[in-house]
Formats: sequence, structure tokens, C-alpha cells
Amino acid sequence: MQQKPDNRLKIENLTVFRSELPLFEPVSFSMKAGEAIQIKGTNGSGKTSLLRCLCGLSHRHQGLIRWNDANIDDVKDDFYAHLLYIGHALGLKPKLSIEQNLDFYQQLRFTQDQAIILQALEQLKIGAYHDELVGNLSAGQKRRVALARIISEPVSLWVLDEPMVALDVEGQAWLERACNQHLADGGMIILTSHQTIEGINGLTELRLNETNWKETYLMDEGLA
Amino acid sequence: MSSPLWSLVKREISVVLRSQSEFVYPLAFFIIVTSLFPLAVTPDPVQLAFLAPGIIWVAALLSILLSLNGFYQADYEEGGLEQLLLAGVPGSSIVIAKSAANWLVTGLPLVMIAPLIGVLFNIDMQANWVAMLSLLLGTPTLCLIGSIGMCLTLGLRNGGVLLTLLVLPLFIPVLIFGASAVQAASIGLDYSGQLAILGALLILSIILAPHAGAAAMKISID
Amino acid sequence: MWTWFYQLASPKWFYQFSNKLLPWFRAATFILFAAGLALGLLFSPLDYQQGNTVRILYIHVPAAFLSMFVYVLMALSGGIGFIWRIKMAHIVSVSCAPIGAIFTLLALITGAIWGKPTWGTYWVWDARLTSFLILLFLYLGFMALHNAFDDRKTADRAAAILALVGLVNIPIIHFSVEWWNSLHQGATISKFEKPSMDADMLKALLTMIVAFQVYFVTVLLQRVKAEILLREKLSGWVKKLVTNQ
Amino acid sequence: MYFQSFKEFIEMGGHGFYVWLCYGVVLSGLVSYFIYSKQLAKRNQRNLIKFYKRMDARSQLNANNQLNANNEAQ
Repeated sequence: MQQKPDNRLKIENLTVFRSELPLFEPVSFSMKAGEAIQIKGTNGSGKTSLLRCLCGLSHRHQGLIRWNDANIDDVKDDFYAHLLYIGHALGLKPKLSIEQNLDFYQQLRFTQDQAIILQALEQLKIGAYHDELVGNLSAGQKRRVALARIISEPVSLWVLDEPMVALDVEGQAWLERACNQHLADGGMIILTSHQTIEGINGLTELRLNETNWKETYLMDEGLA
Repeated sequence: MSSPLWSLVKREISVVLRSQSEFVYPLAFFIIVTSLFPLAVTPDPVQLAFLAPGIIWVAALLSILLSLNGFYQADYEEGGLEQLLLAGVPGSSIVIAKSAANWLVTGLPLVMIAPLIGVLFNIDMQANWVAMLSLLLGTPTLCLIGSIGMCLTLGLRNGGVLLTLLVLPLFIPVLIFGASAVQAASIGLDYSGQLAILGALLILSIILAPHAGAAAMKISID
Repeated sequence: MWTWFYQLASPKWFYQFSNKLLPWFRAATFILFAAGLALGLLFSPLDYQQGNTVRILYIHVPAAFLSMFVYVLMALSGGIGFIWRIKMAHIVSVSCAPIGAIFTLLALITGAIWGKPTWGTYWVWDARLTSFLILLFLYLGFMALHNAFDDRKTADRAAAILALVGLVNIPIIHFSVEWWNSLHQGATISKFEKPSMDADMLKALLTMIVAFQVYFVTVLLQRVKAEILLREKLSGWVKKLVTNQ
Repeated sequence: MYFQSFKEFIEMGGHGFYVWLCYGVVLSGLVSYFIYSKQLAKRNQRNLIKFYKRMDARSQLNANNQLNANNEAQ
């Protein structure tokens, strides 16, 4: 696996807005190779919104998101080449087979490696289904297919939104092993989860606290 | 390896063709709507021939409008669109690829079947030929303009109704010149001017629509 | 110059500025309308062809002119807001839409009423009326789209794109409708083809156009004020303003 | 002045109905929209007062909850 060990992601005073209201108190953190962060918070605290802003999909935030000391919008190509985001919507086409889905995402990264796809599916115990249409799979199996991308597309920064949802114990254990391997190889992981994850080494927690409403008046000249 | 844009078009088409409904429904809609007019207005061949250009064009326009949803909505909800953007595919390429696929799957069959409708409506060979030509030039424009409206309404609850309100006024020039070309041909007048304008509208929409659509798509995904 | 420009983009400053301007604009609207109505109804001559119905021109033409002018303003300020991310520009753009729709509706209604004595029927698919009908649809689409989003900033940006697409399309639509009309038109009398306009008529018409414009600015400022309050509700100055009353 | 009498002014040479209908529609439309937009800011201010009350209550509740959580932790 090719890794650039000097990649850094830095977040400064980031808060996300929904209907013009800040969702949580500004957070700051930075991460480098081999680090993992779990974002915690109650339902509606803005975990998913935060991840979408981190990926540059959403711009409803205030604060800085820096990839190797540059604004992510300015180094989009480099940032996206190192980023894998798996959200609530898994991005799988129900009318295509498992293999076709994974193959397409490889093509978008200008690679084509069928062996690694099959290997990933094998690890996830869905290798036998590789030519099955995604639409015929169960929710847990679909999640496994989406997570297979972390093997089939070797990149350094994983952003996973609730990756444990719909996975059985075996699947969760696999994910934890994969995360540990990734961190040992010098990767970075940001994930959200309701449950406490014990199997991932050195996972730091970041808690999102709801905004203290009265303090927002201090921003007198309006927001943005 | 083939170019990314073409692989995107191929993927769109293969996805859509697998579900058949995207391909068959607009075509069936086109045929059924046109066949309602003789029942509703008159079976008189002379009058039908007079009405045919307008009927064919209005029905084609509505079929295209109907087909737009299938190319964007599911892809948006399943998270495919955001993955494409995250893979660094420019939004304008996505719009071009989807419009191309949309036209190949919906527009082209309409063009092919239009002469058949023309025969049912008793218009002569020359006008039939012009109907095909005008649809060939006009339907891609409709797909492109429609894609802007579609991208604007992606995440919305009543997107379908809103799409109609947003897009139909923008379709009017294409409708006017398309129907008028067929009409001119059916009474033996020169129709090259109308076709030229349809071509100009197509070029203009190829240049502008992908950018507007891409901007709209980013806002909808935001 | 530039500081003034920056101030204009600050909602707080704009709010106070429009508060200062509004009384003057309200008074000017009143005076100009009084003058325009007097000129149009009392002090302008009959048309030798249309008689007294020509007096409808003094309200139809300003409404029609404003409906197009407001669309252009709405699209341009929406575009400025979109490109440079200026909040005030979006506020102006969004506030323009319902006013423009009303002008368009009034132009349509007066045009239809005028049609009865001129053409013998309320509605004729003539180029002008058809164009304004389409313009009304464009306005309604803009407002419906802006309404459909929950988040105001997203709504602003989406609606701005639609307005710009509409701005590119309006000349094309207008041209195509004119062309279509000339193709199908029999012998309807155009209401506006005048070799020359009487000086008194011109005076009345110009006064009315200015009156409509000043009215537009007044109503726009009132709407903008309300919109600023909603959008700046998290700023200290709005809270102070609202709760200290 | 182009009218000899008030009656003539109202009749407008037989077209009175159309002329006055037009002026009536336009003026009533403009005046009512003027009044509506003038009240808009006032109405928003009333709604904002409710909004501020709601938000203050919510942040008070949050602050209390956090305080309780801290106390329990200690």
C-alpha cells in the first residue's frame, strides 16, 4: 500500500449550521498518519453534517478544514485522491452486481484490480455472491459491499459514517481488524458511532456539545 | 482505458436499461398520449393532419419531462451522485453524461417512432421526415434544459410538480420552432429556418446547461 | 466609494439606511401617483382610434415595464449573491420576486381588460400577453423553488441559478413568441403602433413609469427590512432591536 | 382638462367600465401590497420575540442538564 506519511488533516473552530443555527460548539482537532477519531454526539447533534463538511460535500460550516495546510476546496484533486467517504447512502447501484459496483469505483480512481475486489469480498464472507445484483442483498450485506471499498480502493483517509450499523458481530470484528491494519500502515480514520468501540487501537473521542445559545449573540455582525 | 466521460455514459445507460421502465414508459406514454387526440378531438384525417405537428411535439416534450426523474433521483438518493463528486468527476461531466444517456435511451426512440405516429395522423412523407429531423435537433435540448430543473429539485419533497413548473416555460422556444418546422413542411413551405434555430438552441444549451446543472447539483447535495 | 459599497452589503447598515430612506420614498410614491393619475385621467387627450381606452396605457405599460425590469434586477442581484456570496444581494433578489410577480399579473389583467374594447374579447394569444404569461410562470417557479428548501442559504443559491437561467431564456422566449405570433396573426390591431405620441400623453406615461418605479423601491425596501430581521435573528443588534420595544 | 362634466369623466365615452376596472384593479392591488409589505417587518418582529423566548428556554435547559451531568460525574 502506498502511503504518504506526511498527510495531515486539521480542523480549526469548525461548526456546522442547520437553518442558520449552529449545531454544536466549535471543535478543533488535527490528525496525522496512524491516528483515528470517533465523533460522538446525540441524535441530531450534527455528526453526519460534520462529516459531509469534512469531505467538501457540504459548505454549511464556519471554520477551517485544512488538508496539508491548504483549504480542501483549493486542493480538491489531491484531497479526494486520498479520501474515501462512506455515508448513510452507500452509493451502490441496485441494478448492478456487487463486482460491477466496486469495479466502477475503482475505475473512477483510474485503477482496475479484480483480484483485490474478490479478495475483499472473500474477507467479508460475500465472495460467493460477487455476481449477485446489489438490489437483492440484505441491509447488512449491502453495508459489507460498501465497506469492501476500504480494501479495494487503498487510500489513506477513511471517513465512515456509522459503519457499524447493520453489521453483525463478525462484520464488526472484521471492520475493527481492518481499521487496525490501516492505522498500522499509516492511514487515518474518522468515524461516527453511537456505540463505544473498543477494538480499534488508539481511537480518540470527539464529543459534539450543543451550542450554548446565548453566546451566539456575541457574533454581532452576523454570521458569515 | 476509455475516457471517463464515456464510461460514465455507458454506466448510466446500462443501469437504466436494466430496469426497462425508463426505456419503455416514456415511449409508451408518447404513443398513448398521441392516440388520445383522435378520440378527444376528431378522427377526421384532414384536421388530424393539421393538428399532428403540435400533438407530436407536445407529447414528445412531456415524455422527456417524464423520463428525467429516472436518471437523477435514484442516483441522488442512493448516494451515487455524491460519490461521483468525491471521486473528482466534474459536475458538468455528470450532467453531460446523464443527458447523453437520457437522450439515447428516451429521445432517440422518440425520434425513431415519430414517423409511425405521423402515419397514424395522416401527414405526408416530407413532413414525417421533418418531424424526425426536428425531434432529432430538439429533444437533446429538452434533455439538457430538463437536467437543470432536475438538479435544482433533487432533494425536494414535491420535486416532480415543481420540476414541471420550472422547466416547461423554458421548453417553449423549442416547442414553438419544432412544431412550426413540421407544420411548415406539411403545407409545403420552407422549414430550414426553424431547423437552424433548433440547432442554435441545441448548441447554446450544450454550452450553458452543464454548468448551470453542475452548480445546481452541488447545491442540492450540500 | 468602496467603503460605501461594503456598508451596502452589511445587513445592519442597510436596515438602518432603508429606515432613513423609507419616509421619503413613501411620500414620493404618493405624490407621483397623484400627479400621474391626474395627468393620465384628466389632462391627456383621447386617442383618435381607441378613444378613452387609451388611458389604460398609463398603467399597463408601467406595470409591463416594471415586470421585466424587476426580473432583470432579481436575476442580476441573485447572480452577484451567488458569485461573491453577498448576503444582501440574495435578500434583494428574493424580495424582488413577489413584487415582480404582482406587476406581471397586473400587466396581464390590464392587458386582458384592454383587449375587450379593442379586440372584442378578453384574451387573445397575442405576443405581448403570451410573453407576460410565461414571465409570470418564471416568477412563480422562482418563488416556488425558493419556498421548497428548508435552508435559506441553499434556497438563495438554487433560486439564483434558476433566475439566471431564466434571464438567458427570456430574450429567446420573447423572440420565439414574437415570431410565432407573426406567423399566426391575422389582422389584429396592435395597441402600441403609434406613429407619434402626443406630448401630453408622453408626459402622463413617463410620470406613471417613474411613479411605479418609486413605488417598487418603496415596497422593495419594506420587504428587505422584514427579510433582514428574519435572517439576522442571531445577531445581537436584531435581538436588541426586537426585545427592547 | 379633456372632460366637460363629471358624468362624461365617469362614462369615458362609453368605455368607462373598462378604464375604471383597470385603474381599480391596479390601484387596489398596489395599495394592498404596499400595506402588506409595510406590516411584514412588524409581524416578523413579533415572531422573533417568540423565537428568542423559545431558544433562551432551550439553552437554559441545556445548561442545567450539563450542570447536573457534571455534578454526577464528580
